[in-house]
Amino acid sequence: MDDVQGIVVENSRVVTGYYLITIRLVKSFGKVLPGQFVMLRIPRNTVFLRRPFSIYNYKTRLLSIMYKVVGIGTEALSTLHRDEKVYVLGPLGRGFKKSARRKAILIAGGIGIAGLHLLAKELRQRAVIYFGCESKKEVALLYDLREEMNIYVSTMDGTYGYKGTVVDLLKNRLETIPYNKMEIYACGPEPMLKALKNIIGDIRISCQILVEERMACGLGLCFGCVKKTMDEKEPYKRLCTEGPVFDIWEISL
Amino acid sequence: MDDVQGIVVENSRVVTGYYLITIRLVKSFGKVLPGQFVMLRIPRNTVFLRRPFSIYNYKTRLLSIMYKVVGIGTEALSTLHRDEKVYVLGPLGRGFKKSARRKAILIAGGIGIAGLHLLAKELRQRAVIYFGCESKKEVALLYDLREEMNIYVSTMDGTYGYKGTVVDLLKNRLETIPYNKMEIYACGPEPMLKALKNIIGDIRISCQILVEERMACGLGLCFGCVKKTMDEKEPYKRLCTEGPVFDIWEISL
Amino acid sequence: MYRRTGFRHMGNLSIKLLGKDIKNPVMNASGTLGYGKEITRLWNIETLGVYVTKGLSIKPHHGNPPPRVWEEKQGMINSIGLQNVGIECFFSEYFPFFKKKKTPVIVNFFGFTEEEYVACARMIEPHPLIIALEMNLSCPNIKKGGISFGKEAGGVYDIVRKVKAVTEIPVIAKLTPEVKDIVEIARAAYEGGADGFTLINTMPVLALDREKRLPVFRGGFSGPALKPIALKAVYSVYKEVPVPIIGAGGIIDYKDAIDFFTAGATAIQVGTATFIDPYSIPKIIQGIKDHMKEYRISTIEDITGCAHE
Amino acid sequence: MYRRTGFRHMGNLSIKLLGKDIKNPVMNASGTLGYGKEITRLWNIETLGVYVTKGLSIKPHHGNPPPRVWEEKQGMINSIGLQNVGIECFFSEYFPFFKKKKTPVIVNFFGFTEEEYVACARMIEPHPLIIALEMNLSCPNIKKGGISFGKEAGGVYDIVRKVKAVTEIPVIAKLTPEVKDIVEIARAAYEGGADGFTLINTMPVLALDREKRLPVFRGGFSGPALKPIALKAVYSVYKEVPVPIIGAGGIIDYKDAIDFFTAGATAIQVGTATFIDPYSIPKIIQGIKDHMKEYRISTIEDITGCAHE
Ligand SMILES: Cc1cc2nc3c(=O)[nH]c(=O)nc-3n(C[C@H](O)[C@H](O)[C@H](O)COP(=O)(O)OP(=O)(O)OC[C@H]3O[C@@H](n4cnc5c(N)ncnc54)[C@H](O)[C@@H]3O)c2cc1C
Ligand SMILES: Cc1cc2nc3c(=O)[nH]c(=O)nc-3n(C[C@H](O)[C@H](O)[C@H](O)COP(=O)(O)OP(=O)(O)OC[C@H]3O[C@@H](n4cnc5c(N)ncnc54)[C@H](O)[C@@H]3O)c2cc1C
Ligand SMILES: Cc1cc2nc3c(=O)[nH]c(=O)nc-3n(C[C@H](O)[C@H](O)[C@H](O)COP(=O)(O)O)c2cc1C
Ligand SMILES: Cc1cc2nc3c(=O)[nH]c(=O)nc-3n(C[C@H](O)[C@H](O)[C@H](O)COP(=O)(O)O)c2cc1C
Ligand code: FES
Ligand code: FES
Repeated sequence: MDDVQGIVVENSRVVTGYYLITIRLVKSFGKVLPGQFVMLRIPRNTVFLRRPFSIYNYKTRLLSIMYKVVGIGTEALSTLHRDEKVYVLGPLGRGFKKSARRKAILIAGGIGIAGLHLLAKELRQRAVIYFGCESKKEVALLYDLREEMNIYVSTMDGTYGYKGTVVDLLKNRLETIPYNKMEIYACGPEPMLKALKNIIGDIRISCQILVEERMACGLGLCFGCVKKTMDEKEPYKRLCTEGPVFDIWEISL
Repeated sequence: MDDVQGIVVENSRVVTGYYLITIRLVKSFGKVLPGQFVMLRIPRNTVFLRRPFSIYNYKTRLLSIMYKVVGIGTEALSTLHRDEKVYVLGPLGRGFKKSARRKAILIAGGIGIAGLHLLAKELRQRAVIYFGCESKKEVALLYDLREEMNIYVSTMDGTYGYKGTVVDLLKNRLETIPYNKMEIYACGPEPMLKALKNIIGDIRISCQILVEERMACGLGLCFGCVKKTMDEKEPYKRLCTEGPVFDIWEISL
Repeated sequence: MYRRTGFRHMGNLSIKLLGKDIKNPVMNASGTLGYGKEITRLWNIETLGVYVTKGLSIKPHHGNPPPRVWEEKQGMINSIGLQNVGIECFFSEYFPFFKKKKTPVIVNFFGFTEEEYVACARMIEPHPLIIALEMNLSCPNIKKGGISFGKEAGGVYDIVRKVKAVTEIPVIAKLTPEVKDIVEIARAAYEGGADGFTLINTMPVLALDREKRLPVFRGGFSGPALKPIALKAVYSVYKEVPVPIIGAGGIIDYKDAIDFFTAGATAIQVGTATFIDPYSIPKIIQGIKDHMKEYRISTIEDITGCAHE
Repeated sequence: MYRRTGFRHMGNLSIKLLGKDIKNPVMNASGTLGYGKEITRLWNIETLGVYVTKGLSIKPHHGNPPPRVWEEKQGMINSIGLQNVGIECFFSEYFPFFKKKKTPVIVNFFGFTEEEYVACARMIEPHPLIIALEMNLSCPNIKKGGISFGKEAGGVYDIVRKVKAVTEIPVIAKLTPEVKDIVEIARAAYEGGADGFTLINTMPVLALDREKRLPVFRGGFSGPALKPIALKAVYSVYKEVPVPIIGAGGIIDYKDAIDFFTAGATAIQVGTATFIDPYSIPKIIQGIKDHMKEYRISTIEDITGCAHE
């Protein structure tokens, strides 16, 4: 793991407010696990701290990140041109633990899909995606996954697929799912994860979630990125080192 | 006078350590006087305050500045590319006062030539330039003036022209100069201006100097840019509003 | 974070400050807008809610030798040394301009002894356009070994009380951040009779020159780097003293201004930002107005201190 | 600015600190390099002159709920809340690593009462690798209404004296910048027996969230914005107390480090910079070395405090 210089190859809009950036690293990352992230130093001194982003894709020194513009850092990121230099610290954190045989349900809320993309690419036909978003336009975030996998979509405004939250959609279909042979991987806003925890409360299904928190170092140095756990002995765990992937029962949502 | 947006048209090296930048302003400056300056906002957040630079040339919305790399701001400036945006506040300060008939001696030390260039272009054959620098390579700073005017050069290392300071060169030739019909305009490091003041101490010759000091606003707002004057009633005058051009006898050097 | 407001007109910028109606809550910070006229090459002085004078003293003051300004990351250090033309000259030469432009003025002043502060306050005649006297309490007290007046609660109480005794004009205490507990100082000033506060002045700091021009540069630190310290001062003092606070320190855009209002400021001052962008003040005024419309806020008062709720 | 040096070997980074030879003057700042092992994915722990522990307490401490970090311009605010595993666990689980790597350690510790500080100091056994105990005096004293220990000269004198009485390990006082006059506090600590100082800790500040996630975020401000304040503290204390000073606050590159040495620091600590560039510490060490060679400086001692001459 290293702080690697990279050159922007492409930085294009997926749909209003969402971008996909591809960076060519001057040095290989080595092995990358789905769910791992990088700390990106955004050039031009617009923001002080680095920003964490899931590894959307990684292949032979080509790293990509899918991101949503939510504040000054992601705003600045969206204006980077081809050939600009960035620094990428990674791969960081613990990724998803995959079992070799079981089938998987991937649940993504909005830009949460960025955290599951690499996993989806690896699991392929073994997985099905439940994707929830605000409106039809964000369905574009599914990108190359649309051709490759089984996907169920929900939108809050009903403009595409099921009308409602993705967890409601899953709940409606829960009977049809042989969950003893399945595991769940989820990434999305906290209310989504909370709702998910509620509906799977009764059934014994393994569920890993990728969570977010503000970070400073990404390396376990500052203890700035903790999540509240269910463990009274260790009520706060560092997301960047003990996470960002946790068992859903480990975290207090 | 306004804070005008500009687009970098060219930013090229004149000789190692010295650059000439040309900026196309989106709005006209109006009338510019030789000796006036601009406060340049250097993009990319590398430096906090604006930086003052003499107007090297100005014509129909094309502004140019010749600068020497001396610190972080000028260093950052030297890396600007074509088409980058800058903000230029100007034209600022009082320029040189020209008399209609008299002949002029322009004395420049190193990058001081940047402050006299516009004046030289206006005076043309009415002026002669004394230019001092470290070594032969900096003679390149004379640029387009070399073809147009009478120029005497001194270098400290003797690699070009007279060996020694430009003021020594002038002193040697002082008898040949009919100084009652002349006036002097000078720009350069303080030791040069001090030496100049010494040699012209006895003769009644009008001498205007362009001086430098650190600035914050360039607009007379902060009183940060003062020079010590000879006037006990007003011992500190603002360079950005009462200057940057002063009568040599007005300033305590 | 905002209180709900009714169906009143949104984006009304006017505020009530020390009994006067002021058209908007944005002022320049003392010492950062010259004597007023200089900026009119770029925008009208009437743009300001209130013009705050450069720090004035009984007699003209020459200030410090150059260099007087120093750059830091996201901030600057100044050692202007309080150069000014003196109160008399200000009122004969510069005040008429504000009268002509009907622009309210806060008169910032200082001294090096208690007596000098009192003498300054005496020299300033009440006038409908003079909103307040702003006491710069960061000055060194030469009778106390040069320690700044604003550092000891006892001294602050005394000096404010003495100034209050000689003037009918409201008195605003402008405090230094270099204190143990700014609330304690504010309370003392309030008990001494202060009608309001400006929080904060520059932070005393130091820089070294590796190039030797001046080995040690001492001065006051201002600009964005100061904002979190200033915001804390406003927030902490707001609940403890029942008089208006003017926020200052690192305000660079309208978002910073909104932060100061929600922390408890009735009005704000913009200093260093003007050096970076001379249109900062008009831009901040417009930005506040747009923000108020967007969030359906009818007056600044509606959001003042709302972070405390 | 530099004293002339003879023909000795240039660029010798080693320093003498509290009687020990330390191979270079660069340490991490407490709380910014985890428990030490985390960074070894990037560089060897032996790179450090001294490793400074995360703030430790008698018992494990859970810290504050998230969010714990906040971004400002050229700085950050943290409210980690002193999460740590406790002294016992540190010595059983983490200290052996430093022993193995022969890396000297400064043990940063804190308490919420005087008794807790004393108890901490008692728990820590002398060891050749333990250079000093670093008392974090920014902690709230819960018996005094939560006011930080480091604010009152009297309190500082008492607590340092009590800690000194129970340990043979040298004691370094780490001071908060939120004081009226840091020299006064430093003198009190020195009289209480402090063997050295770390200047400074974070500045207590506050930020507001316009997006409501947490309306008011309180914490300690660190990073480049703090540097001029820290430099002033080092410069001011240097002439007033005859013990070594470790400079900390906003050091981001070797140039900052040189500034601190010339102001009077014997060594420096790097905190927030590591979050921006995790190689800051090795880069600063190399930068100091190169600078010393370029300017023909043989030891750090030769330039320590030279800005005072
Ligand atoms: C492990 C991890 C992986 C992530 N992966 C992705 C990804 O693949 N794509 C993507 O678009 N985003 C991802 N994020 C979130 C991303 O880091 C934030 O959106 C980004 O840092 C915001 O920066 P900003 O400067 O634009 O926002 P700011 O201006 O700093 O803040 C804007 C808003 O975003 C919130 N915010 C800021 N930082 C974070 C954070 N670290 N986590 C959650 N909320 C935050 C703030 O509270 C605020 O409300 C990830 C976060 C983590 C921790
Ligand atoms: C009216 C005026 C006109 C000028 N015209 C030109 C010009 O045409 N071409 C040109 O190359 N330079 C000119 N200068 C000087 C130029 O402003 C400085 O070289 C520049 O600001 C340095 O910025 P920096 O960030 O590179 O240096 P910094 O890193 O800020 O400082 C590097 C060194 O330069 C010195 N310095 C910094 N600012 C100034 C300043 N304003 N005046 C003098 N010394 C300074 C510092 O003391 C330091 O030793 C002019 C200055 C003034 C006041
Ligand atoms: C160049 C300069 C001159 C100043 N002069 C004064 C002054 O005369 N009196 C005063 O009370 N404050 C003075 N100040 C402090 C400012 O009024 C203000 O309190 C401080 O700069 C913080 O605000 P800012 O960060 O917006 O600049 C001065 C500040 C600067 C930068
Ligand atoms: C995340 C974080 C945690 C910190 N924890 C401690 C601590 O436990 N004990 C302590 O004395 N100082 C602590 N500090 C303060 C630093 O040690 C240092 O004094 C301060 O950050 C200034 O240095 P910097 O600007 O280089 O970061 C912490 C700082 C940060 C940013
Ligand atoms: S971000 Fe610093 S410990 Fe996780
Ligand atoms: S630079 Fe501000 S008054 Fe001249």
